[in-house]
Amino acid sequence: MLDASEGYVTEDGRQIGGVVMEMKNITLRFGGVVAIKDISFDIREGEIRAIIGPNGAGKSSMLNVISGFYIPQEGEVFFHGKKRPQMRPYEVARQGIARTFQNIALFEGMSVLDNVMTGRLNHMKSGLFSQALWRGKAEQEETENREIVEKVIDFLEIQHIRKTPVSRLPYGLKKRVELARALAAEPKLLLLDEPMAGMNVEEKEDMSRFILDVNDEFGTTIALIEHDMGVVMDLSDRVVVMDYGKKIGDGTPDEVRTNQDVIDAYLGVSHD
Amino acid sequence: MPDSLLFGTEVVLNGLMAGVLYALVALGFVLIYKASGIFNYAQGVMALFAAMTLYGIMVGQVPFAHLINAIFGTHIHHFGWEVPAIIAIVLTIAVMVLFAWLVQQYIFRHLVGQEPIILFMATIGLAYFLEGVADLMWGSEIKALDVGLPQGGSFWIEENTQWMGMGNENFYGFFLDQLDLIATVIAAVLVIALVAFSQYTKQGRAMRAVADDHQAALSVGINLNFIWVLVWSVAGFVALVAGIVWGSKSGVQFSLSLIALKALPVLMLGGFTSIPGAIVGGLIIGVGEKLFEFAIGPLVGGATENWFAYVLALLFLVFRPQGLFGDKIIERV
Amino acid sequence: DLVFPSLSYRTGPYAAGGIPFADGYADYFTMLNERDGGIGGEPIRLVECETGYNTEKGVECYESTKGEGALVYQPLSTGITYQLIPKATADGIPIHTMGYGRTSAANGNVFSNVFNYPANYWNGASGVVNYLLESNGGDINGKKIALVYHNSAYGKEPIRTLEELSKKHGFELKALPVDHPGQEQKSQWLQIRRDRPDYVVIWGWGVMNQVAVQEAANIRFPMENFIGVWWSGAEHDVLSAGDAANGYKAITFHNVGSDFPVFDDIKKHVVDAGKAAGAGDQVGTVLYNRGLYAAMLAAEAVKTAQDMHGVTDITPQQMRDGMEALEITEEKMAALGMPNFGPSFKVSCENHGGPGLVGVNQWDAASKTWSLISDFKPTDGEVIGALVAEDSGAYAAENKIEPNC
Amino acid sequence: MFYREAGDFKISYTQDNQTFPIRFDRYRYYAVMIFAFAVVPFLINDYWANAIMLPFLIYAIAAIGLNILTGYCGQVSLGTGGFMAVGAYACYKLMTAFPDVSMFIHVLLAGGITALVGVLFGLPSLRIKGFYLAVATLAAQFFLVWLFNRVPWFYNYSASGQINAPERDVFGIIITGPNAPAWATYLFCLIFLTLCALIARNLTRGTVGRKWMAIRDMDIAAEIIGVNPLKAKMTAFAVSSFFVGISGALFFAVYLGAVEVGEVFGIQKSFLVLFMVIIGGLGSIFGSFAGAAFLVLLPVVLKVVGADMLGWPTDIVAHLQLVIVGALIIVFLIMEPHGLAQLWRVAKEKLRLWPFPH
Amino acid sequence: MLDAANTNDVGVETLLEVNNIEVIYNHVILVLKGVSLNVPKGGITALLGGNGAGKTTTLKAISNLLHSERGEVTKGSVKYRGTDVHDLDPADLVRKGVIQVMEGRHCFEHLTVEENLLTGYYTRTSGKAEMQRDLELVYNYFPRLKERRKSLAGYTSGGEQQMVAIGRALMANPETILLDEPSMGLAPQLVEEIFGIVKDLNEKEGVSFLLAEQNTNVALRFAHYGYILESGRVVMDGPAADLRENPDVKEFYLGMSEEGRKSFRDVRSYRRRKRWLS
Ligand SMILES: Nc1ncnc2c1ncn2[C@@H]1O[C@H](COP(=O)(O)OP(=O)(O)OP(=O)(O)O)[C@@H](O)[C@H]1O
Ligand SMILES: Nc1ncnc2c1ncn2[C@@H]1O[C@H](COP(=O)(O)OP(=O)(O)OP(=O)(O)O)[C@@H](O)[C@H]1O
Ligand SMILES: CC(C)C[C@H](N)C(=O)O
Ligand SMILES: [Mg+2]
Ligand SMILES: [Mg+2]
Repeated sequence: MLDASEGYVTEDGRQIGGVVMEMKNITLRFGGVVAIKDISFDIREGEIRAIIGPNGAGKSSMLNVISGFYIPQEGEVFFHGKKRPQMRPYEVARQGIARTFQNIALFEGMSVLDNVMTGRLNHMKSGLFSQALWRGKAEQEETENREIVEKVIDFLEIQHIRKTPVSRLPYGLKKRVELARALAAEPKLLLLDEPMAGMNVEEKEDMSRFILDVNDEFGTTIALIEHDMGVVMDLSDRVVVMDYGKKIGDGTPDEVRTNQDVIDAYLGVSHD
Repeated sequence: MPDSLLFGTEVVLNGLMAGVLYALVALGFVLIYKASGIFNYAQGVMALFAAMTLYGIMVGQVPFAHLINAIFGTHIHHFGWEVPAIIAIVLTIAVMVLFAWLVQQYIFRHLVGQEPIILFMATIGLAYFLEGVADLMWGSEIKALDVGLPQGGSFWIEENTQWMGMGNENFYGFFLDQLDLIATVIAAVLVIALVAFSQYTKQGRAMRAVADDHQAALSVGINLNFIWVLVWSVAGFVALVAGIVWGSKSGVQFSLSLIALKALPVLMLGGFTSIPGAIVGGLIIGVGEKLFEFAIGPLVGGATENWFAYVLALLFLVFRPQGLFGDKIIERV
Repeated sequence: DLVFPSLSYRTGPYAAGGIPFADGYADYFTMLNERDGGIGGEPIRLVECETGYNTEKGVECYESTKGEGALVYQPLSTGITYQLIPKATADGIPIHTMGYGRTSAANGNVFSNVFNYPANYWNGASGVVNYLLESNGGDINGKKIALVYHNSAYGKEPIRTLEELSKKHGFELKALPVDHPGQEQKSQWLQIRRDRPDYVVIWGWGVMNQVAVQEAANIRFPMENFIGVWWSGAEHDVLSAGDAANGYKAITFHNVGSDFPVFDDIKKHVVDAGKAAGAGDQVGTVLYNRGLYAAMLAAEAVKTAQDMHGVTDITPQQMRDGMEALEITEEKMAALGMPNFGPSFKVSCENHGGPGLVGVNQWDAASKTWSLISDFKPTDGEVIGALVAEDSGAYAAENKIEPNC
Repeated sequence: MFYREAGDFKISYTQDNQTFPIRFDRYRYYAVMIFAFAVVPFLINDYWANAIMLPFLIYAIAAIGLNILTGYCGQVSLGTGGFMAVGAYACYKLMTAFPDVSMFIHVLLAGGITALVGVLFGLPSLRIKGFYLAVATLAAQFFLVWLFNRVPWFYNYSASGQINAPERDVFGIIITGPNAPAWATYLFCLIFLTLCALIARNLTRGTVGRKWMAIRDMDIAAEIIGVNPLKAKMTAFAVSSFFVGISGALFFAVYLGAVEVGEVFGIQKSFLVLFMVIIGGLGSIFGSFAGAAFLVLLPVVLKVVGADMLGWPTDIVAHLQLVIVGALIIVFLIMEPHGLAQLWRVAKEKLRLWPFPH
Repeated sequence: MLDAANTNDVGVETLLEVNNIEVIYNHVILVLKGVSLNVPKGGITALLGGNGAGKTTTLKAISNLLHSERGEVTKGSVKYRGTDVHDLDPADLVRKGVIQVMEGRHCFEHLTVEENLLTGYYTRTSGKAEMQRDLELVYNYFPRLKERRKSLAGYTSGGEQQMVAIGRALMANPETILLDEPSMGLAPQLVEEIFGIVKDLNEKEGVSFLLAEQNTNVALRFAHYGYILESGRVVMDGPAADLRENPDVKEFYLGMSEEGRKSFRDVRSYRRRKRWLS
């Protein structure tokens, strides 16, 4: 099922497409620390791909490699089948890859609305002059994009804090705003770094719902790092397991759950 | 040796000395920055204030005499006694400690956890305030400060280096200012002491912790007030040293506070957080600007020192954004 | 009443020079008020305004005082002077920039409201050269002269004159700029030490002076061959260098010391009466005397104006006329208790610059006094005249000014 | 209570995007504009124009400029004085080279030239950050001042190196030189300030502004979500310098009339404008106005009270002035670190809730 | 509301007593609207509640860290061992034995991992040997930290930083620890481990804990007593065992329904459900 090159069908019947992003033999070092050691895996169109592993395993670093923030010493990244040349992170973002961060990276000095609007930067093209005068294209574009953003805001139920400066928000809402910002970009590939850390079950349920809906409604491909095994096992289609920078497992949640290496390194006891 | 080489050497030597003088001022900045992330704009004014206080105590001036006279119509100026330099220095140190305590008690205690730019702004307010107080307290006329440091070129060095000219008539031996030589010794002692303090003591470690995260420092029980009074006192002492050295050169008056501007490129080059950086930065800047003025200055009309120091520092920064020895700028997401 | 604004600076980097001047300027007027009840019976009102040597504050001071009927401005700053020249001219108020400001304002034909008698910078530059000629038996061909100057409009003023004069007398000129504030002059003085010029001339102000004297002493440059402009020749400029400064010279256009009868009056009516503008400790210093001198010239101009127009409460316009008709004679000065305090001269419509006589002072470190070692002597009118004509002509053309006389 | 927004509904996003979405604010704004444009010119005299209004208007432009760079884009700059000098000298060269062209054009062009220079000196900001950048911009400050002092071409070879503004006009109304009427200079500067404020407002509420703020708040994250840091920073430098250049040109040509570069555009100027921005409030256009007004007015007020009303010696007043300004800065920061603008915002919030405390 | 002290089944003595406190941020934002709670000596007390309920604020109010965030306790009192600690310096409170592990790690980025840990020792005066011993103890708890001891804390991974923050607090040898979301961002087995450590310290050393947690499941498993906070008010409290059995808590905080744990996939509606207060 997994190696069908044209994709596969999930248990709940979603059609998963071809490979969107492929990491080949990635190695990343920081001085003496080897954060990622010769890892390869792929992400397929429309799937929810989880990356798990103990703390310091290199998961966040892997996302950073995907977004172009870290440049691996070895290995190649293929996007839509083409080898990706070295790119600045903002160029990667323009290709339709959006993400959230483990240590919330919102723009603290701006309102929620403005934060989410920044997600649409790559869809807005009006020039400096038109904006300076606020006539014609600039104004129209602002309104159009505002509508899209408002949809996202509605979707994530953060209307009531639209105009609040994000610095005043509690942690959990910040995470949601961050997701909103990423969604506003209408990405093809969405990278989520521990989106549910610091949430209680109810909030995790909400968040899961959002993620699933995004995946369902827009067909967005999602890569997800998460420590809550319940969430990972329930949501993801395939899971990569990392430990000390190495890949120790890759497969469906069920395969991974029963993988002895994974149990030893990460799960401790087998989770259900 | 050919003239240009001899003179070039002399320029380099004097550049090193000038660098030490800059470093003396820069040290004060580094200390406070390291301990609190505060870019202390008032450091120059502190040097001025310390030197004025020292002078005032030495000659027995009545503080705020002018103000008192204006309000009460009296005519007091001096107590009529003089205080020996050593005792005056000790008293001035006490004043600087008191100053440190006041600054902490009335300003920075209330600004814990604010962004760097806000803290910077507060030091600007402090600079204004202190400048006004210093003038009100001791008057704004020039004061000739003499704590007994020797001045003028060193004959000894001059005579003993004359042979290097190998009969060159134009060469009179190297010129080195005695005051600068003394400043070098003082600076070396200060740097060694301060490095030892910050790197190897508990208070030093606490100081660096505070600089990183005020809240977290509080949460592990570091007494911010104490740390800050401590560093501001030390910075006040460093300011006094700088004030004495510079004040002996040019008299104690307002412009003394502007020496801070000479310290900034030094800081930038050495790194805001590094004590040895202040010295190394000072030396590089001192030599660099003097050499440039010597070699290129005449071609472009001179007076290049002010900007060249900054441009030099800028060039270094492009390659090392945190300065030569500054703490790494941590970029993670 | 007669309103004299005093745009003084008792704070900031140049306070050390600003204080004594402002004290002298104020004390003289206070003395007139106390002793004579003003000038011609009209009381004097001195309006002091702090500029901090800062042009913007200078503008504020000008605007806030001009409405009070200010008779004449004496801003003690070349920067502020440049600022005020067009404004005051438009407002019909005279400016007196004694030994500073825009040199070419000596041409009254162009600068109707600006006066810089009794001497200006170019007189100063020429005075220095004349003095050197004199002490070298009239020949300074091939001598090397270094000019250490404040890198500003003020410091650049003498350069052109000195260049002209170097062509004429065959000396070699080397100009070394020092940036504000002038705390660091190592490079300049090392260069002087290398070049060994025969003379060093300094055009400084503020801390730059002290440092220069100190550095000159450090490299053991012979003080006799070190000459300052009149703004580099006050007590505080040399005191901090101690004995090493002995023999340093500076040019001047007025006398020094407190050996004049007028000081008795000042002491009696002002200092002892507790009415001194400052702490009263500046009386008789070089810059105090200069302020005093400026006040005296202003008061005399008022008297002239009062005589001309037959009113005591004169207007700024009348003050201007008075200044233009001012005549200072030996007798007048003697009567004021200031015999031989300055040169005698006469202002005219064309010449607002006075006679341009320059004397030389020398510092005696032991007694801590300045003393006049060369009398007030004329300067090179030929060279200066041409330069004045050229510069003022350019200004007139640029601003479309019709000849005034 | 006193400050209402209830009942003020917005039915479109365009409305919600207005500069003053609350009706009360909007009316107040119109009232201020009418007063400034239609009433003040009839009241103003030389003193008010030259000692208070002109410096206020011009500093407000500079403060808006610097606020864009520092408050919105987070790049602390101490080169403002140098950039103002560029504006002033550009204006001077243009005025003397093309005497018949309208002053309006000259000032705009001076702003444009400054924008170019600003971009050039902004380049290091790609690598250098925070206070390091602040100090690095001093290189621009000192170098530019040195350059204008050194190269006689810039000051048309005048003997002293000073530049003087000759008489120039706009539509026949004299704007520069000693004969310019107070109301004309005032209006001229006011027009520029209004334009600058509007442009700044438009830019900061749109994409460009959001890019700047993103860079300010977290540059790495901004880059990862798609902001090109080079472009964002350079536009900030350009726009900021454009405003600063305009203010420099006005400062020289309209306000002072004669300028000596080291004195007028020295480092003190850079600091002064920065103080205005911080005291007023980083990242707030209103704050730029407030900061400029505060630092222009306060010394004048203190002087009037101390020297003119109480008759104290000027030096004591000047020293006390330093003490008071310094103390006020500190007190303000302790009360409200985010400047007068934030103080104003909190006041509004309190008014809205009045008479209830929360 | 119930008087918590009465229902307390673990401790005899009440260490920390929070009495009806009100907290306002920025002079206008009222966040805590009268919160009271007790931490008994030797107990583990959990503070639960959703995002923005005010858990962090409560902890900061206790440890006096609000000041630097422009927050203010405007009403009520905080007592430690019967004495008012309301206007004590945070440092003095640490000396009294109360230390807080802040939410979001807050490591000293430019200090190495080891130096970070040593700052925790700041208030103690018992000499180098003991310091070394305690350091080893912490390394025993978190072997990962030992490997990274020489790295700058700023470069370590999220979980490693969390370990540093907890280890640092342990170095102060506290009597009471205020733990703000210790499990956030930690791998499951590490969460277990950390709670194991908490339990260990509690049982062996008698350290008392006040624990703000989102992870209700684990928290209630280890705590003795729990408070549930909603929008700045305590809406429910009781012994942990009782809370675990409460059907509302079960549904909203433990994600369990009658049939046991639901799959996250099966949660169909994410509209906000019933709240006690709002
Ligand atoms: N910029 C960097 N410089 C040095 N070391 C780094 C850097 N970024 C990451 N590391 C190291 O690489 C390792 C992997 O870090 P990473 O953040 O990817 O872990 P992680 O799997 O996301 O862990 P966690 O679950 O705790 O977030 C860690 O040991 C970390 O210290
Ligand atoms: N510095 C602040 N300024 C203004 N409001 C704040 C500030 N800090 C927190 N708040 C507000 O206080 C409320 C409580 O926040 P708090 O951080 O205490 O919640 P929490 O229960 O810890 O939530 P989480 O589980 O998400 O951390 C939130 O609504 C938040 O918006
Ligand atoms: C006026 C004098 C005191 C000299 C001063 N430096 C000036 O500006 O010209
Ligand atoms: Mg991670
Ligand atoms: Mg919290």
